[in-house]
This record gives sequence, structure tokens and C-alpha cells, in this order.
Amino acid sequence: MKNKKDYSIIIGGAAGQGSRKAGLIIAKLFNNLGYNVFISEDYQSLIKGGHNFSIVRISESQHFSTREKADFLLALDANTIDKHEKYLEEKGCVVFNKDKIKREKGVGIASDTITKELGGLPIMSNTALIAGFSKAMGIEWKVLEDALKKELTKGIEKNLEIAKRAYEETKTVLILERIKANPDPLLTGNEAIALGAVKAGLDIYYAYPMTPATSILHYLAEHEKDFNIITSQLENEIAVINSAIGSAFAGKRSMVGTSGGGFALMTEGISLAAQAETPVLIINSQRSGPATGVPTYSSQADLLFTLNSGHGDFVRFIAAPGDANESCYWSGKLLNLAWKYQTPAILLVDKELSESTFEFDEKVLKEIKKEKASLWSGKGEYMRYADAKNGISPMAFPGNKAVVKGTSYEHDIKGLSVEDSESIILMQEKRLRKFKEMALEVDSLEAVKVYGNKKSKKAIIAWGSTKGVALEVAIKLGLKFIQPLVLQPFPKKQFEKALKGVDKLVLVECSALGQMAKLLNCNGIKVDKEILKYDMRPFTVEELEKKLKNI
Amino acid sequence: MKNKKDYSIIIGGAAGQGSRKAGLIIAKLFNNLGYNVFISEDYQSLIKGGHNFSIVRISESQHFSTREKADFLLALDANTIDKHEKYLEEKGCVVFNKDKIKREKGVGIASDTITKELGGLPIMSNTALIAGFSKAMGIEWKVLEDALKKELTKGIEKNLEIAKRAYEETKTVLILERIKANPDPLLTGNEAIALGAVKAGLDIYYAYPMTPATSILHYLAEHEKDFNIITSQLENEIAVINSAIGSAFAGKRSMVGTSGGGFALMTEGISLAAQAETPVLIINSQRSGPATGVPTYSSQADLLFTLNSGHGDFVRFIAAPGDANESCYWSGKLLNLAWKYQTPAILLVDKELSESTFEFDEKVLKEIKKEKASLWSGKGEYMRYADAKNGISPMAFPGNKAVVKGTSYEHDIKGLSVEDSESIILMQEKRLRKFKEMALEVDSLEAVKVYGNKKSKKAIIAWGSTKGVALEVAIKLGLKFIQPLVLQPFPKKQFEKALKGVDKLVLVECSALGQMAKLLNCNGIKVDKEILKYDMRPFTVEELEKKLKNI
Amino acid sequence: MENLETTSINTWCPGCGNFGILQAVKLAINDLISKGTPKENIVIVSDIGCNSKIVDYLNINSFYSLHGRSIVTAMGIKMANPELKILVFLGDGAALDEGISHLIHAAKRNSDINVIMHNNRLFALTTGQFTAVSPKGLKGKSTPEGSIEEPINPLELMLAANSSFIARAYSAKIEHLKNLIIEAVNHKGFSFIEVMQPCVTFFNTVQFYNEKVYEAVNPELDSREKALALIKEWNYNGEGKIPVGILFKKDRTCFEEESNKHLVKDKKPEIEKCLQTHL
Amino acid sequence: MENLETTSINTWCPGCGNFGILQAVKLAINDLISKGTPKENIVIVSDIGCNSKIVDYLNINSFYSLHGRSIVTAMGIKMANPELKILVFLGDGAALDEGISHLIHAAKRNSDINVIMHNNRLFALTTGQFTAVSPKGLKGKSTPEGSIEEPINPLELMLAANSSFIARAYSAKIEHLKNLIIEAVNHKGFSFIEVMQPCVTFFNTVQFYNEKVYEAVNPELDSREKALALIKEWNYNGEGKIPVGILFKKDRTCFEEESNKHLVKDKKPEIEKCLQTHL
Ligand SMILES: Cc1ncc(C[n+]2csc(CCOP(=O)(O)OP(=O)(O)O)c2C)c(N)n1
Ligand SMILES: Cc1ncc(C[n+]2csc(CCOP(=O)(O)OP(=O)(O)O)c2C)c(N)n1
Ligand code: SF4
Ligand code: SF4
Ligand SMILES: [Mg+2]
Ligand SMILES: [Mg+2]
Repeated sequence: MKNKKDYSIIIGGAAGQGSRKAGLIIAKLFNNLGYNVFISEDYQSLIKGGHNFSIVRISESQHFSTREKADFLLALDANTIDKHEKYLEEKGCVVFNKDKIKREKGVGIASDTITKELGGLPIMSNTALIAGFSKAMGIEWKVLEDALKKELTKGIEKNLEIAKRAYEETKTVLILERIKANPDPLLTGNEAIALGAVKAGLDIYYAYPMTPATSILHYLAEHEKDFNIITSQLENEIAVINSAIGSAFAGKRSMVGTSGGGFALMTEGISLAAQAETPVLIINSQRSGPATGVPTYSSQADLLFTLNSGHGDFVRFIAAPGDANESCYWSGKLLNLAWKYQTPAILLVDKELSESTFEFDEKVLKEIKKEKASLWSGKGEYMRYADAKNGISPMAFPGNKAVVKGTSYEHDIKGLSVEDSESIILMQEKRLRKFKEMALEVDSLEAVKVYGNKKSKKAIIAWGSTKGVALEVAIKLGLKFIQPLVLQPFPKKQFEKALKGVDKLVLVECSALGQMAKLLNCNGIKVDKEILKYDMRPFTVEELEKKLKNI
Repeated sequence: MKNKKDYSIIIGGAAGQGSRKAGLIIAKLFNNLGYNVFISEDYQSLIKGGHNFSIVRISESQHFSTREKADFLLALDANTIDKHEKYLEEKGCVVFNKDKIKREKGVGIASDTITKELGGLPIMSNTALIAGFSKAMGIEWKVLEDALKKELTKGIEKNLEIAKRAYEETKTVLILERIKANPDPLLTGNEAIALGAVKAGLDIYYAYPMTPATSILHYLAEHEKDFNIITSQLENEIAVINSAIGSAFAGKRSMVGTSGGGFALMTEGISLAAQAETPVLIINSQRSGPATGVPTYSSQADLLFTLNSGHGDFVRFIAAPGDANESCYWSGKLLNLAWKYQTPAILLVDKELSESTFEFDEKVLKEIKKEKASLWSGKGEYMRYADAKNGISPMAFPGNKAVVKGTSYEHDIKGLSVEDSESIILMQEKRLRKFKEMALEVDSLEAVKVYGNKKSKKAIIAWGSTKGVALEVAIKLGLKFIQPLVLQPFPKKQFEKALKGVDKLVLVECSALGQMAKLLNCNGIKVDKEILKYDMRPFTVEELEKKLKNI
Repeated sequence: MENLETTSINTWCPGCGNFGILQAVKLAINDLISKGTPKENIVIVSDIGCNSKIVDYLNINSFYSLHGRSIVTAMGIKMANPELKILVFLGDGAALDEGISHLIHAAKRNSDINVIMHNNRLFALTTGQFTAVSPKGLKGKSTPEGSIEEPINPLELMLAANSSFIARAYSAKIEHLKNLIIEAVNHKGFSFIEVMQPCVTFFNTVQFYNEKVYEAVNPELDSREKALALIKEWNYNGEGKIPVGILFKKDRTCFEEESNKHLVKDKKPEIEKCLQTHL
Repeated sequence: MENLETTSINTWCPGCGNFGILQAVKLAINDLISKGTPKENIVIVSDIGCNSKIVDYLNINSFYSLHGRSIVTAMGIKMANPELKILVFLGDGAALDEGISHLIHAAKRNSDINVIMHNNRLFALTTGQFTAVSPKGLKGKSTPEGSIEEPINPLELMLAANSSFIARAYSAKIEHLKNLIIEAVNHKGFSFIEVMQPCVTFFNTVQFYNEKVYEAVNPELDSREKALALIKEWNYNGEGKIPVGILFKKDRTCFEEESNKHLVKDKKPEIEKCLQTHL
């Protein structure tokens, strides 16, 4: 296993120094050389200063997880070395800005000097570092040049001049060879979510900025014209959810995105969507809580809140993807399901998934299309809440020759308010039938995935961004790995199948209370052991391996 | 059993006609005659017109439930007879306003005529009806006169004159005899909640009106001076919860009250209270949902939402009383526990409990006192979040010679924001230790009650307002009845004890999805059968008896 | 006349000001339809409160929203389909207490919806508590000794929030209100109509308004100063005459139109093109 | 000088206007303490945003509230203990977007708190998106083609909401701001200070304000008309000079005092008496 190529590169600096961008360029370089690539971002809640870093993992096999140890350290400031040198592999190498950092070992690049001498802007010093780093890794100039041309939008000439000089001044330390041919697009979880929804017919995205969901808004706003959609930032999350419901009532596919506190403010609206039977897709990207918590760090502790969000008796669709492919697929799928079943649907992700960068398989997009919802035939008097056998009353929209009455009140089939026993029972039972159909739908989807040693009696369960590390360690240790993808309606049958032959079930989760264990318990599945991490950082491969070794 | 005295009286009329007040006077009359009394209210979401009715149950044994059948029907309008005559017992009797209603059978009272002739206000016609009804039931004039004097604040003389005439003009149908001596105070669930909190040291009540929690606000506002407290209506529920947290931070015991949609808006604040470790008591009185639903009708469908309210990893205290005594006790207890453990606490009730009228045992008040919270010793530098062994850091308040720093962020012991791994773990573990203590505290309380035939292998489980009817039917059918009172932290040990010897467990709940069954499942308790009612009305004794007969 | 009746039973108290508003709305809708607006392009959105029951009494497209959220729901509808004409009905409690953030922001961004605030100066459906426009000293059930807060002037607030159409009406002046509604609908942009609406049960102001309300004309409709002078005539306590009519009107670009203008009909999203930048 | 330092590392961008505000606050707090306000009676409450980090940099009682909720939290603190002097720090996004309902209602009811709005005219901590006071056309990350909304004038809004003290300051005028803060604290009732605060990273307005800001005096502090004229000089887009100073001040009864006035110290609740009425 360890013989396969597998390197971890940490790129660090102060906020505002551009370490994230540098990490992305380096990742793309290796992606172009055929490596599998994954980037995890660690940044603080501040705009300048402090310490940010990206961990870029490049490897022959695909891994969506990080290692504790680093093979290379690219330091934009001295702090980066202080913080990360202790994690450097014995044979590891530090590449650093030697104008800022005094040290012997490693590859020093006079990036500030070069930049100054050639009359570049201070930020271009990063270009010099990237170029020096590339040379140290034995990357051909041509590959580097192409990458820089693509990634740098401003001052290309000057940047290339600086890169060239740094490239020439640096010595090659080792040669990382080209592996396979075609690079894959690199997408963050949030970008993948955006694309999936767009592919499934998204019309309008409403949001109020909140880390780690904000980049969905930014990305969609940037591509508003490409995607032919509207993005709209409103005054608060309550406006966001209710406007989205309004737009859906008028026939447009709408989506919203937020995190814990903002999601809390949306819960009344989620209950409205259930009662009015108005489709809406909510992206809930978890960050550390309770309350403001550690707002730029990750967590999986909003699971139970999300599963039970909104007052009253109703069922939502909730899915929790574990990488960019699944994020794309499930955001598209949930938008379609929301419309098919006229219901709120929630895509539950987390900071580590939203903001990490993954290789993306374009085939996923082919699996998503805008699926038709059940629409009114146009015959007879329109009844918004017609007592359909399967509980799904065909939709019509204002403007379409029907009187369409949506409502937050309990109602008759027309949509008029009711208070009497019989009418209430009628509508409750219509919804109950719909919830049954929703459960059947889940049975027909790949709601639970099984990986690793399918014959192992020991299985680990992990969800969301924890999938990546769990998968890797499970394979290493010969364990079964079960990943729940649909969390509501609960895929009982698929779970039973997945659990066949398992006699020890271990949950791996980034939370303090083991929330997935509670969901499983509720459904009659006993979790035997919980491996929890609650410092708001993802598990590393080494960390998890150690914990799972002797189970 | 049926030999004991047990009568059900329905008093109905249009909204604005005063049927509720009439019901209360009649209940008090019988309370004075030594009967046990219970009143359930059924009213619509409108201010005038429509149909409201009270069911007054008077009986030798205590019952907090209603029967489907009525012995007496007091009709303020014709509609009341149309709607309820079919439920009249064979020997039942209708007492009615014969100026408005033409009919042969029953006791007609010319209440409008009498009122007009004596120059009374139209509303005084009710006094005539009550008087006539009392006469029909054989109640002595003196008893009636005393009751009217107490209950009617305006125009006593005129009212008595009218009452006298109606009393004289009516014939006695049967004589309901005096039973025991001392009447008990009659309290609604909401009034009991208010008193319990006041007894435990309530300082400030914040609210935004929302049925069925509104009457807590009204009651406390009415008695602001008596109770020496502040009541304050703010601009919305978000203001309410955050102001309450502010007041608690400054050392005052605060409470808020709301229902489903308003509670949803408070969930972000609940998470704040958990992170900042600020005590706050939230009364969540359930009504029919989702969304606006049937706003003046009852439901038990917000259980799961309440149990999981707020993002992030934390534990709340949640208790669900089943009558006025328990409401009073638990609102006091929870306020004390909120302060002892510096945590949000939620009293989960429902419309049927909040607005029904119960006999109240004054002894309950004696069991409640303002319990001391853990306060700073005044020595050394004050650290708001000191790393206490039991997780409970002593409190200090601004104004007290300490620098007190409360926060929504993850923090160090001083209360300053942190983002690093070690600091986060320290504080998470401090809270985890506190949650353990909270669980131990629950073990020491009467968190689960057992009634009925304790040897029966069949047990029913019911909570909140459903307690009354479940208890009555359980006794009738010789079943065991288990009532969970504390729902979080879950009283596992007490449940295990309660379930000893039980081989069939049946849930009785007013919801469509059987929410308590899910909570029990989560804790390894399997519910074998669910008897659910989701027309937003409480179970009647007959109804439940039929459903439970053949289990 | 279009038949706008539904099967719902009207449950407002006899004498309630809401009846006048309902009547005016029916007339206005009929007028709009007769002048060419297709009935199916009209959508009414309501909040929660006595006033909001109006959607149950009109057989026309409607959405019965949450308390305080009718304005944003309406905005979402308009955003999705700018062809629609939107009337929003809500109470003073909804507009100025629970939902005030939406009122101000909708005015600010000039959302092309028409907001009709039934101002009975209290929460009626919850049996009578003070709102942001209740007179100081109002004895509601939550303030038995009288509320301690001064009212705000919602029209002044609307002017400060940049509302492009501001009017006041009185529920007893049905024809007048009808015309205001039509004007509001024809105004491109955010319209705010405050309707003084007596709640005969909890705060009977019929006589008060009958005495104080007069029809005013702002000679320079787009003058903020003139508008403000009219708006400040009455202070929502006892003092001053109460002008009704259009008090301010000034056109500017609309939110939903601006938000929609880059959309190209039937254009497929260009995802592949976008993916190129991710290589 | 009182030592107000904490162990927290300051993480504002070099050159950020928040430094000036922090400095002014330190001076004002020192002044208040030296004139007799016990340090332990001062409480600062902050929101979420770059600005709100200020509580971590001051060793004094504080509550770091939720985004948009600092004002109501502060009101709750004042309600509980009217002896305390409360300073609230929040951003324009918090005050005018997420939390605008609380801002208006706190002003309306004349809550005796002092609100200092750091106005950098965008959401900074979330890396730069438009707020209710961003100029039209602002190119933030959520509006790469420029925001389509006109800004509102927050001081005009405060006037309409009946704020009893309205001032504007500039973060670079430290002494001036210090004095405004002291005046605000000494004013009994709601005080609103808008501080123009350049965000050098996302919307660098240093030069703009240096050119446009001037110290103004309202000769008749309780005149709404005069205040409005000053307030309207600048429209939050490009045009107009920017007056700073106290622009309006008029005393009226305070909310927390009124709410507390019936309380009797150490009085036990009379529950038994009350129970009598339930028999
Ligand atoms: C979130 C939420 N909070 C509170 C309520 C309870 N509620 C229903 S209507 C209403 C007030 C209505 O007042 P207003 O808007 O003035 O309408 P009116 O009844 O006076 O016409 C309130 C507080 C609710 N439905 N939802
Ligand atoms: C409920 C909620 N929504 C969104 C956020 C994310 N958020 C944090 S700070 C902020 C905006 C801050 O803007 P402003 O108040 O102007 O402060 P500044 O950073 O500009 O000083 C937002 C939207 C949050 N913390 N909570
Ligand atoms: S309570 Fe008032 S507002 Fe409501 S219907 Fe009756 S009169 Fe109208
Ligand atoms: S981002 Fe702007 S407001 Fe925030 S610290 Fe930097 S300069 Fe100041
Ligand atoms: Mg009202
Ligand atoms: Mg800002």
C-alpha cells in the first residue's frame, strides 16, 4: 500500500497571504500530472494575519482525507514552519520564502527579492514560491507555465517572468513522476452542490451569507449568467426561506443555503413548506457549535436538529453526501425529490465537505436531469390539495388558469382553512400516505453504501466528510465500511442488508455526543462503540487508524 | 365505579357569548359542593361567532379527562344543541335559553326576557341561564349567590336580581348532593406554570403572544404587582429569547413562553444559552401543526423538535407535566435546575394542558422554593467558565466586582474566544461533565411515574395532557400506566424499573407519527403498539377505552 | 362582476373594519380584471391575524403565509414570475412587530408588490395586545395597566425606508380604498397602503376615525417634505387630523425586474463551460 | 488609566477603522470610570462580525451575542439591572440586516442602551457582501456585477423610529468619538451612534471619508427638522458632505425604568392571595 505514490503537502501562511490559492495551483499541477488530488482547508475567523493552511494530498490511489504527517511543507511565513515542522516526515522537505525565514534545512527561495527585482506586486512572491516548489519536485517548466497561465488572471507576463527566475534559481530535490493521462475537474463540495442543483433545474438561489455555506452563494452569483439563474441575497435567513417558498409556489425551483444558526431561523419555514406542500431544497452546512462556536471549523453535531427540524408531524428528505461526486448527485436528486413529493428536502453537509477540494467525475452530471413533477391536467376545477391516492396532489401555479390556494393552515382540498375533525383527518392522512411513498422512494435509491471488506464482522459507520478517512482506514484494516447517504426517511431495509454478518458496529463521527448513534438506535440498530472527535478538526488517517486498530 | 357520582356538562355558545366564563362559574359551584372538577375548552380561531364549548366534568373521584357523553347540556345558542345533542346520555337534560331556542324537551329559561325586563345588559342573560341551571340541579340559592358574588366583578346587584328571578322561575330536575367539605383552587395548566415559576424565584417573563401560551403572559401581567415581577411583551420571539438570556446573564431569573412556530424562532437562542451557559426556562405549549395548522387545537407533535432544538452538541432539561399540579411543580423545578446547571430548560406542554382547568393541590407550592445556584466565592480573578470538576463554573453577574464575560463563541475559562484544538476540547469536556451531572440529577427526581395495576404485563404509556384520560382508562381496564415526566436527560434507570414485568407496551399520543415511540426506541425501549389521534382533539374516555380494550 | 366567493364562512366580528376592506378589494380586483389583467395573474398573499382570513374569502390565487412573513413570501412569488400582480394583506402586528425587517427591506429594494396593512392598532386574533402602533397607555391583556411604549408612525418609517408609494386609507371609505388599491397595483414598485381599520371588539375606533379622517391631496406627490408634513399630522396617539389618500409616490427601478433581467428564455445552463475552469 | 487589556491577540487587518473605535472606547470607559462610574457597572455587548471582536480586546464585563441579536441581549441586561451602563457594538449588517427589527424597536421603546454601529457598509467577516447601507453597484462576492439595491439612510430610519439620541462619528476622529460615547452614556434613553468605519480590505473608504467628513452642530438639538436636514446631507452613495456629531437629542421616559418601577425590593410574591381568586 505505502509503495504507491502518496504525498501530503502543507501550504501555510497568514490570512491574506494567498496560501489557499497557492495550494489550489499546486493541486492542479499535480492533477495535470495525473495524480489524484484532495485539499483540506484550515482557516480562522479573521481576514488578515493569523494562520491558514491547506493540506494537499496527491496520490496514485484516490483519497479524500488528510494525513497527519506531511512530506512537504511550503511556508509563506515563519509561523507555518513553527506550527507544522513537527509533522514533517523524516525525509520530508521544507520549501520556504528565504527572505522572510532564516533556516538551513530545506529549499529556500528568495521569492520577495525576485519579485522586487523584477518589479512585481508583493502578492507575486507566491508565484515565485510555487515555481521554486515545482522545480524542487521536478515538474517540467511547460507544465508549470500552462498551469500559471490558466490560474492567474492578472499580470500574467510579470508572473511568468518571476516564476521563470525562481524556477531557474531552485534545485530539484526529487522527481514526482507523471502518472496517468487525463486530469479531472477539481471542485469543492459547495461547487459540486451548486452544479448538481443547476443540472436538476435550479431557478433561484436565495441566501444570507454564513460560513461554510457562503461559497455556494458566491459561486452561483459568479455564474448567474452561465447557469441562467437568479441569485439573491436577502435581509436574513427568515426572508430567505420564505421567499424560496414563495418562488416555489409560483413554479420556480428554489434552493437556499445556510449553517446552524441560520438554519435554526429557517425551521419555522421548513414546517410551512411541509404544511403548504411547497418544494424547497435547503443546504445545511454544519460548522462547530453550539451558537457561534468556532465558526470556520467543522462539525457533525447538527444531525439530530436537522432530522427533527420544524414543529408538527412531517417527514423531510434528508441526505448526507460524503464527497464532491455525491454532493453533486444528491443536491440534484433532492431538488428533484422535493418537487416530486412537494416537500422540504435538506442536504446536510459540513464545513470539511463544503470547502475541501475533490476530484470530480463528470459522469455524475449525466446521472442528473430535471425530473418532471406531478402537474395538474388542466381539467375541472383545480384543487391544490386534491385527495390523491398516493398523497401527491398535482401542482398548478398562479398564472395558469387555475385558482391556486397554498396555505400554512390546515386546509380542505381547495386550500381553504378548516378546523373540524373530519377535514383535519383527511389532510393528515393524505400527508401520511405521501410520507409512505417517500419511504418507498428511498428504498429505490442507493441510500446506504457499503465499502471495504464486505465479509468483515466488524463494520465502521461514518457519514458526511468523515467518509473519506473512514473509507481509507477501513480498507487498510480490512473492515467493512457502511456509509448512510439518506438519513430521512430512514433506509431501514438497506441498512439491514448492509449490517448482515456484522457483529460489531463502530461509529466514527466529528461530534461530542455521537449523534448518528442516536438515529441508528431509534431505528433499532445498536452501535457498539463510538469514536468521536470534537476539536472541530477532521480525523487524520493516522489518528483514526490508531483508534480502530484494536476494536 | 359508575355508581360513584360522575357528571359531564357541556356549556356551549358562539364566541363572545361567554360560555367559557359560564362554564367556570358552574365548575366553581360544584367545586364548592365538594365535587372534583375538570374543564376542557374547545374554541376556534375567531373572536365572535362560530362555536365554542366547555366540557365540565364533576365527579366524586378525581378525573382530568372528558367523556364523550354528556349528562347536561347548557345551550347559549341553538347551534350548541345541534352539535351536541347526539352525545347526550339517554337520561341527559338540556338547559337552554328559551328566548333563542324553540324546543320542548329539557329546561327552557327565558333568560333574555328576564334580563330585558329587569333592565340588565345582554351578557347578563348568561347569569339567568346559570341560575336556572343551578336550580334545575337542585343547588341551594345561597351557594349560587355566593359564587356569583365572587365571580362577577361588574353589576353585582343587577346580576343577582336577574339570577334570583331565573332561579325562581325554574324547576328542579334532580338534586346533585354535596360531597365533601373543602374546595380546591381551580387553575388552568398555564396558571399553574406561572405560579410554579414565581415560587421558584421568577423575576422577568418575556413573551410575544401565541396561543396557547398567551394566557401565561396575561396571567403574569395581571399579577405583576402581586408577584413583584416584570412582564414584558417584545417585538418577536427572537427578541424574547435573547432578552431573557441577557437578563439571566445579569442575574435575574427569566422565563419565556411560546408555541411551535415561535419556538422554532427561538432555537438559535436555545443554542446560545447552551454555549454561554446562561440559564433560561422556555415554556413550549404545543398546538396543532405543521406551520399555522389549527392554531387553537391541541397536539403532541412537537416532541422531537423540542428534544433536538438548537444546533450543536448539548443537553437540555425537558419535562412534560400532565396536570396542573405537575405543571406547577415542574415549572418551578426546571427554573431551579436551569440555574443550578446554567442551561436552557424546556417545559413541554400542550394546548389541552395549558388551557384546561384542574383542581390544584396547594401542597405542591410548598415543595417549591427558590434553590440556590452556584455562585462565585469572590476570591481571586473571576473566570466565568472555570474548569470545574463537575462542569459547573460558579456564576457572577455584572455589577459584582468581577469581570464577567459571557459568549456565544467557543471560549477559554475567562470567556475569551478560542479556535485552537486544546482549548476547544477543554470546554467541550467541561460541558460533557456537566451533562453527566444533569443525568444524575434526573435519577434523583421522580422522572417516571407508574400508576394503575402495577402487576399488569400490559402497560400503556402517555405523557402531557394525555395523562388524564390514560390514567382513568388504565385503572378501569386494570392496566399499568407509565407516565414519563422528564424527557431529557432520559431517565433510563427509572424507565427500566417501570417496565419490569411488562411484555406489551402501548403508546397513547395525540400525534400522527407517534413521536414518544421514537424517543423510547432511541433509548432501547420498544413500543409494541401505537394508539394515535390526530384530529387535534384530546381522547375521550370512551374512545380510548374502546381502543385499549383488546390489546 | 367576477364571482369571488368561496365556501368559507366569514368569521369576522359584526361591524369589523375588515368587511370594508374585503369589499374594496373585491371591487378593485373586478376593476383590474375588467381593464385587462387576467384573473389568474392576480395573487393575494396573507399573513396570520384576523385580517389575514381575507384569503379564505376570495376565490383567487392565494398563499396564506406565516405570521410576519407574508411580505417576503410575496416577494418570492413576484421574483419567480414578474407577470403576476401581488396584493399582500397583513396586520399592524405582522408588519411592524414580527415582520418589520421584511417590510423595511421590501420597501428599500422596491419590490413590486402591494402591501395593504390592516391597522387596527393591536394584535386582534390573539385577543388584544399592544403593537408598535398602539397608543401609549393601551390596556390590552398583556398590559392591564396600560402599555408603556409610544407608537411609531409607520408611514414615516416607510418614507425613511424609501418606499416608492405611500398611502393611507380608512376601511369605511370603500370606494376611496378601492381606488388606492388600483393605483397601487398600477404603480410599478413597492406600494404601501395603511388602512385604518377599527377592531370593534378590542379597540373600537369607529367614531374616532369618523371624526378625524379626511381626504388629503399631496400637491407634489414626489416631494418627501410635503409627504412628511402630511404624514406627521397625526401622531398615532390622540392628537391631530388623519389625512388619507396617496401621500407619496416616486418611481424607481424595481427589484424583481432587475433581478430577472439577465435571464434568457429557454437557455440551458452552461455547466461544461464552467467545468473547464476547474481543471 | 484602567488596564483594559486582555490576553486575546488582535486579529483586525492592519489599518482597519476598528482600531480607532477601540481606542475611543478605551478612552471613554476610562473617562467614565474616572468620573465615578464603577467599572463593574459597565457592560459591553457585541454582535458577530469583525467589529464584534472588540469584546475580546477589553477586560470588562461583556456578552458576545448572536449575529443580529446584540441589541436585544443588551436590553435584557439593562432590564435586569438598570444600574448598569451598556454599550453595544455591532456592524451595519447586524443592525440593518439581520437585526433591524430590534434596532427599531429598541429605539422606539427608548431602551436605555448605547448602540455603536461600526458602519463599514458591508458584511466584512463573511468576506465582503453588500448590506442595507452599501452603495448601489457595490461589487461584493454575492453581487459580482454590482448590487442592485439603493442604500437606506440609517439615521433617517432612527429618527422615524423615535430614537432619542442620534449621532454620527468617524473612526479616525478618536477624540470626537470618545466624547460622543460619553455623551451617549450620559443620555438617559436610547442612543445611536453610527461610526463610519473604513474596511481597508473589502471597501477602502479612508480617503473618501477624509475628504467628506466634517464636524457639524445641530443648533437646535431637539428639532427633528434640523436633524433631518443634516441627516439627509449625505445619501450613502457618492454624493454630499458627511456631517458628524450629535445630530438629534430629545429626552423621554426610558423603557427599563418604566418596566421596573412597580418592583418593591425584597417583597415576597403574594401567591396565596392570588389563589383565593381561584376558589
Ligand atoms: C411566530 C408566531 N408568533 C406568534 C403568532 C401568534 N399570532 C397570530 S396572529 C398574531 C397577531 C396578529 O396581529 P395583527 O398582525 O395586527 O393582525 P390582526 O389580528 O390585528 O388583524 C399573533 C401574534 C404566530 N401565529 N406565529
Ligand atoms: C444567524 C447568522 N447568520 C449569518 C451569520 C454569518 N455572519 C457572521 S458575521 C456576519 C456579517 C457581519 O457584518 P457586519 O454586521 O456588518 O459586521 P462587520 O463584519 O462588517 O464588522 C454574518 C452574515 C451568523 N453568524 N449568524
Ligand atoms: S377581533 Fe377585531 S379585528 Fe378581529 S374580527 Fe373582531 S373586530 Fe375584527
Ligand atoms: S475585513 Fe475590513 S472590517 Fe474586517 S478587520 Fe479587515 S479591514 Fe477591518
Ligand atoms: Mg392588528
Ligand atoms: Mg459591516
